[in-house]
Amino acid sequence: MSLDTPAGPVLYLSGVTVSFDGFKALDSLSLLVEPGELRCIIGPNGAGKTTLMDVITGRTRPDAGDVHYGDAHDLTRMSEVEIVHAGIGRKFQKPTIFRAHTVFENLELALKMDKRVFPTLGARRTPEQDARIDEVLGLIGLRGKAGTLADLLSHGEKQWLEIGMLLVQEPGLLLLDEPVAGMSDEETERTGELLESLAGKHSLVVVEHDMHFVHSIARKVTVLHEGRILAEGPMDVIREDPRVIDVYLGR
Amino acid sequence: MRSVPNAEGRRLLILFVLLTMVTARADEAFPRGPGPTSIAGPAGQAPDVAPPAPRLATTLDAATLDRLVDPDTRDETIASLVEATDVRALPVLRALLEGNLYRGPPVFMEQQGTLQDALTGAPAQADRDQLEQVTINNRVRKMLERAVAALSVLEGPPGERLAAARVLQENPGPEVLPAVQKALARERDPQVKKGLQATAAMLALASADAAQRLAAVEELRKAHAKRQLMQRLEVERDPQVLTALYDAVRNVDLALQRAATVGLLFSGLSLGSILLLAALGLAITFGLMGVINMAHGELLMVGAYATWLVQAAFRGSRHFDWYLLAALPASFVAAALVGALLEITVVRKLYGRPLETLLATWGASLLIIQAVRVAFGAQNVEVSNPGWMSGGVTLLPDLVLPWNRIMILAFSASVLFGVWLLLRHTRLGLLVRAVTQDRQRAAGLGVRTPRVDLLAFAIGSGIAGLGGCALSQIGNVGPELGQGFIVDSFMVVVLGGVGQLAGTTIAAASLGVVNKLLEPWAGAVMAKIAVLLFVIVFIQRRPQGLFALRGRALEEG
Amino acid sequence: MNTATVALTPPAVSTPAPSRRLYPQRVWTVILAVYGVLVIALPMLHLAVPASSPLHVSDYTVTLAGKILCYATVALAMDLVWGYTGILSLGHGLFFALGGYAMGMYLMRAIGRDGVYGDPVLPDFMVFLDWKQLPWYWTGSNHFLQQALLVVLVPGLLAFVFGWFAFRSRIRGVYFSIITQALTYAAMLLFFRNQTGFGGNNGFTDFKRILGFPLANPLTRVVLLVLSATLLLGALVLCRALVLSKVGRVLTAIRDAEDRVRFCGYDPVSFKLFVWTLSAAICGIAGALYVPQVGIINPSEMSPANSVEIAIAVALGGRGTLLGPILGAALLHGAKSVLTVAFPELWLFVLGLAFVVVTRWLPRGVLGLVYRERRP
Amino acid sequence: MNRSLGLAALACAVTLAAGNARAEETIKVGILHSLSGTMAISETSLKDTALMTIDEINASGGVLGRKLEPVVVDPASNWPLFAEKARQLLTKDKVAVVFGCWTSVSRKSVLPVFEELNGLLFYPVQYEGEELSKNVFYTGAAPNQQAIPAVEYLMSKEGGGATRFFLLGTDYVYPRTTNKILRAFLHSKGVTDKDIQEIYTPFGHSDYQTIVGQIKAFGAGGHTAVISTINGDSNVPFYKELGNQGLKATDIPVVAFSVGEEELRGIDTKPLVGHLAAWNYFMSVKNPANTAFIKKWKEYVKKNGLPGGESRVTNDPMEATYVGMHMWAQAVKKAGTTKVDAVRSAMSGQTFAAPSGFTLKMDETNHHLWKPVMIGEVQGNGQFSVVWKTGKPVRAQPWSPFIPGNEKRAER
Repeated sequence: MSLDTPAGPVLYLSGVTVSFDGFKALDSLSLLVEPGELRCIIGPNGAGKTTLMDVITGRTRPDAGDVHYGDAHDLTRMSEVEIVHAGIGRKFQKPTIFRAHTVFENLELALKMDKRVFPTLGARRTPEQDARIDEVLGLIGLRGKAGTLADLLSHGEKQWLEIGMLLVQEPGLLLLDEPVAGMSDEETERTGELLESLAGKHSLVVVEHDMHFVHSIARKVTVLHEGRILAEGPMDVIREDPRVIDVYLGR
Repeated sequence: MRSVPNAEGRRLLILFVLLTMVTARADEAFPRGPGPTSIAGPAGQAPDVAPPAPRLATTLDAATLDRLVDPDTRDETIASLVEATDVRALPVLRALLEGNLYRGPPVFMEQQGTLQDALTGAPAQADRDQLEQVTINNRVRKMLERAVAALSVLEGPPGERLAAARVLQENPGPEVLPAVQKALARERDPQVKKGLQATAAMLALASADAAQRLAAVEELRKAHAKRQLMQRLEVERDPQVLTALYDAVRNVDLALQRAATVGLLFSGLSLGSILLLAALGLAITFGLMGVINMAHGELLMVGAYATWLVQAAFRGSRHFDWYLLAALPASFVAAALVGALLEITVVRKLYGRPLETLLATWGASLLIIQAVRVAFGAQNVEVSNPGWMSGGVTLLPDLVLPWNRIMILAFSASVLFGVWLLLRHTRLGLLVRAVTQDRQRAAGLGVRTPRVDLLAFAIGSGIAGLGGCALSQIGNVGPELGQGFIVDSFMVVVLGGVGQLAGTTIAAASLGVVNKLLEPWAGAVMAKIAVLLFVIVFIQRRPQGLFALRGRALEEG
Repeated sequence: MNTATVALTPPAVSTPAPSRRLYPQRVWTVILAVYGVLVIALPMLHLAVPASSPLHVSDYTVTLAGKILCYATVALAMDLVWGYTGILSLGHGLFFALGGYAMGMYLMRAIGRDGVYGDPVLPDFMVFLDWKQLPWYWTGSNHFLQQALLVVLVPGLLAFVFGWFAFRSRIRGVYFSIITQALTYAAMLLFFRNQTGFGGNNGFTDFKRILGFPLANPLTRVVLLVLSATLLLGALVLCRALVLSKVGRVLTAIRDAEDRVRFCGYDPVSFKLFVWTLSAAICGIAGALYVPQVGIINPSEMSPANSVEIAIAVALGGRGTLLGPILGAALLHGAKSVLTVAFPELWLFVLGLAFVVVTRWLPRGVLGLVYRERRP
Repeated sequence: MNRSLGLAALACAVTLAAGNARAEETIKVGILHSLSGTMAISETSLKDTALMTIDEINASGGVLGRKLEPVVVDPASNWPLFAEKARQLLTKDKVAVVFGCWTSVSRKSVLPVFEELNGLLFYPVQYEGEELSKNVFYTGAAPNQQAIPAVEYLMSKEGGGATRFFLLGTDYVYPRTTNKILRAFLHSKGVTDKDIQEIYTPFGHSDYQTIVGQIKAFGAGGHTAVISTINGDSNVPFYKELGNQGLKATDIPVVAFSVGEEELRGIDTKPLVGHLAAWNYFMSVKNPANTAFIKKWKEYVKKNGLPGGESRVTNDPMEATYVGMHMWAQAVKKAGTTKVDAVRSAMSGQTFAAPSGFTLKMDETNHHLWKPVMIGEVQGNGQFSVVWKTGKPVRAQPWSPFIPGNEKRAER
């Protein structure tokens, strides 16, 4: 449970604009994410989904607009690492894990702790941390594979491991970019359950193409189009929205 | 000889003008040389307007020839032959100038490899080992060039007559005046006449008549002949002429400055064009395909050696001047083959492992270097510029743009254009770009990626070969040729932005110019260091290079 | 049960803490055996056994061994940044040379009046360049301790500054390699200049003594050899401990997925900077021991070719193994010494071929053939 | 590491084996010239000359009834390797003498080794002087045997009476020292600093556009000569630029101290006719000794199928190697042993009728050869025609009197 998510929105974007060489990836976009909410963001390619993630995680600086995490953190002024420590975790589209390390070590490296060079040199694991790792191993169902090289995991397992690496950081907000891409139906289902179980404890923002999946988990959906918010609301409402159908669902 | 204080200046002038007539025993007290060969008129007065003593005028005969080949009497003999304006002496003088004259008796001279009697011109037989060549030194060579020119204004086609007149302007001497006057009198061709008049005017720089001197100054100013003006400045007394001289010198200096700046820019661009040629191949192999080919320099070297071999094949043929045209395809093919071999044996297995490629190709470069060394020797081999590429165009007396550099500029431009066409407007180019941008998808679309890789790499290497062919025209051709370029060419490609032809071009040009602009005041070494540091810092600022578009940061694995 | 097993088993397999054995017993025995031969057997055979005896080890062998040990140390330091952190430096020769120059400055001053011009203060090359006094950066160079400090500081500092800029602007992979190459190349040109004040092309030579001990003396030579061997052993232990520590795992993680490391909350820049600077410092020390043994340091040590050779040595032995690069350096330079005599005309073929073959068919290097460590 | 030891051992094994083989009946001669790397360009032909001379000496019965056995190693233009190889030749192969080195830095690198092990090195290249080791015999020219006569010639009437000098060199010790000596010499002749310009370029510098421009500008002052100490490899681009920018020898002559027949092989010399070089030997000099020397060389090249074939030439350092080796052989004969100290004392005063057409003498005290000085003008065929030469060999001054502090320096 993250500490710095008091009442009021966890994530607050307003008038965020990002343009690359003239082309506007985000166009005065505003977005609110409530504590514990599970928000899905959908939209066609180039709608600006990944750019949105980049802005939140500090990888891309917006040309204009505010980005706040809780009310303590102005994300536009923070480095990527600082943002992580503030409690925002991000999972990439392509599973990125440390293939030369075991599952256990992957989680251990992700553990929430002082991560500067010299503290790391002398770092020892506390029993609490071992317990935490074990708990997450359970959550992502990899307990049996703690000692396996991450490289040898299946695609789905890698996705879960990555999510697990976010969880051990005890983030307040999780950004998940296509978490079920390339998963079998069964894996997809389990992922859905995992995410729903996380919602409430953490706030989640899920970018997804798989409408079926989105429908299965979504409460509130935001539709991005050409860097602007086209529609926002419960999945059922969104599905009926003609503009949405026009630009997205229709195809 | 000491550097000359002013008092002795006028002596020096005369000495300079008369150098040719003064025998080895010349006595400083008589600046006009020893009596018999001297010319009437007091020092400082214009020896060149005073008619030379007729008794001196010698025509070509056996005795003259003997005096001509005897070092002690050679100088005066040459001078007197010129004053006699005896054009029959021309072949002999030329032979002497070109080292084709042999001490007899009788005196022989060599014309197109056949010996003949220097006097009669009749073919002669002699044991070459016994023949002693008449050697000359720079001083005599200068005098002979003047002499030959002086006689050439009298005959031969107009072009040559004019050229001869020009030579006399840069290399004046009193003894040539009769020849010039004689030529002026009979010259019909208006252009040549103008040239001769200018020459005559310049020769009058030391004349007693201030008006003539003014005219001379004017002519010299037009010809930017700073050296002669300066020398006159040391001895001139007449205030009017003096001011004219000062103006002229200032005027010339301005012109020379302009020339210098233009020259600087040119040399910058020229260096840039060379960098470009060295880097273009790399722009494909590294820039597009991402192969760090440490043997790139050696591909340049292979191209250069191919050029040398072609040249060797052309030796002696009358088409020799055009060997380069044959060398171009040869160097391209040679380098392309080596490149292809490299791709098949090494690079192919290492795609996607750039750092391993780097090491393997480095090893390959060692192999190539040593192979060449064993095959052709460690020494440099001679690649001579064809006639149409040696020498240069004189824009101003102090600004000569060498032909080989102009050609290379043009050549690199055309190669660049060719590469652009290839990549943008051919099916192969399309495939190459497709494969290099998204290997899997291209393969998915049924592109035979290995073949495309091979072709692309071979072509990149071939272009490096072309570069080597060009490099052979300005520098060494030796086994180590490539080593000198590897760092530079990588700099260019990286600075330009990987996969950006335009970037590569601009990077090359700017590196060249910057380097050249720095060189005069920073010195060659510091200029190069500065450029390297500049590149390093620049890449810090723009890791993508000059031309890469700022794009959404992609996920790196 | 389950919880327990998970919590306990992984450390056993995957994370031997640095405090525990760095290597299995048998590996240790090999390492210590070699070390013993180098610091006991060789010196004995050199000093005690008369030159006439076939057992005698000549000073040539001693200096050669010492030289190779220095190269091996550099290769080790290189493996730390390349093998484990995935940063290929083509400029490590520069750090090596800088350490060498720092030591060389002291050795030049230590010549004292025995130089050709017998100037008590100025080294010979300054005398004939008509320099009247030492340039400021030579002040105190006659103090061994100061120079010994510079041996570490100069390369370290340069590496730190350069790395700070490069890593911060996220230059990686090939780009980094190429600008490191440019850096060492620029440095080489700079040191070639006589005006720079480091002896230009001739560099430093004609050393007489170190700390008062004559260099042309078997005992001094042996001491230097022992020092080199000890340095290598020390560096090996240090690096091994580092790569087995959690920092080591972070480094490997950076190599495999730098972004994930960043989104785990580590700042890759500082970790890279740490290992990069450490590696440079080790190179500096190696260079400092190298110079008195070969008796010359000059700018050609900074030539790009030398730096590439370091990388080659690492690849040859097998990168990411620490022991491999040591082996690689030994093979590479040992081969050089043998082949340049055995086949003066052809040895480059052998060498070049070796590089191609190794990188092409032995991705794990020579060590990969004999000894296989599970990770990384 | 353990491998390293194995290799070191192997190294010993190999070299020892080579060493012991027929060690009794042969005298070992070390040849220490770079066969790879940047200096291979110049040094390989010296290696060949040395081997040729050894064949010649062996053909005439060897020395002390024993054949000479060459030990060729490749220091690969790598200065530390030079020192290592020198040590190896002296301690492992136990060679009686070493012929080698080209660059000053390589000589400086091996010098301590030769002095420590009391070996004998014959150094065949013209150099900057300022050195005198009892373990080295210098068969190349000292500055006063090359540079100063050349400048005197340029200042003479025949040489064009130069009054302004452009000193151009590669930035290393030989050019710097030579130019320093020349500047002092020019001062002594009344030439002021404003009439001297000194410019250096880095090693392997290949773009001389700017420099040639500067030369022209400087030359506008009249009576200018360029004194080039540009290092071998940079000469081709320099002269090509010179030729193409139309800088004629009759206007501004360039006299070079490092350009010989070998370097000119890389250039089309027609535009360069009249530029000068100062050496102690030219291939073009006509005398029986030289004719024989060239003939031997051509035969050797053909017999061993050396690259270049017919186009191979002889040059000054080759002659110096040839002379040096013969003198050493004579000294050994005189001393009746190959012991270094004996040979050293036997060397002093040795004479040899050299291809240069003079009988050269090894100075009794200073380990340098007495050499004639010749000035040659470049011909269209890549050869030089001698336009001036000293009447008799000149004694070397390794410590130039033009360098302050040297005058009182005692020669060992």
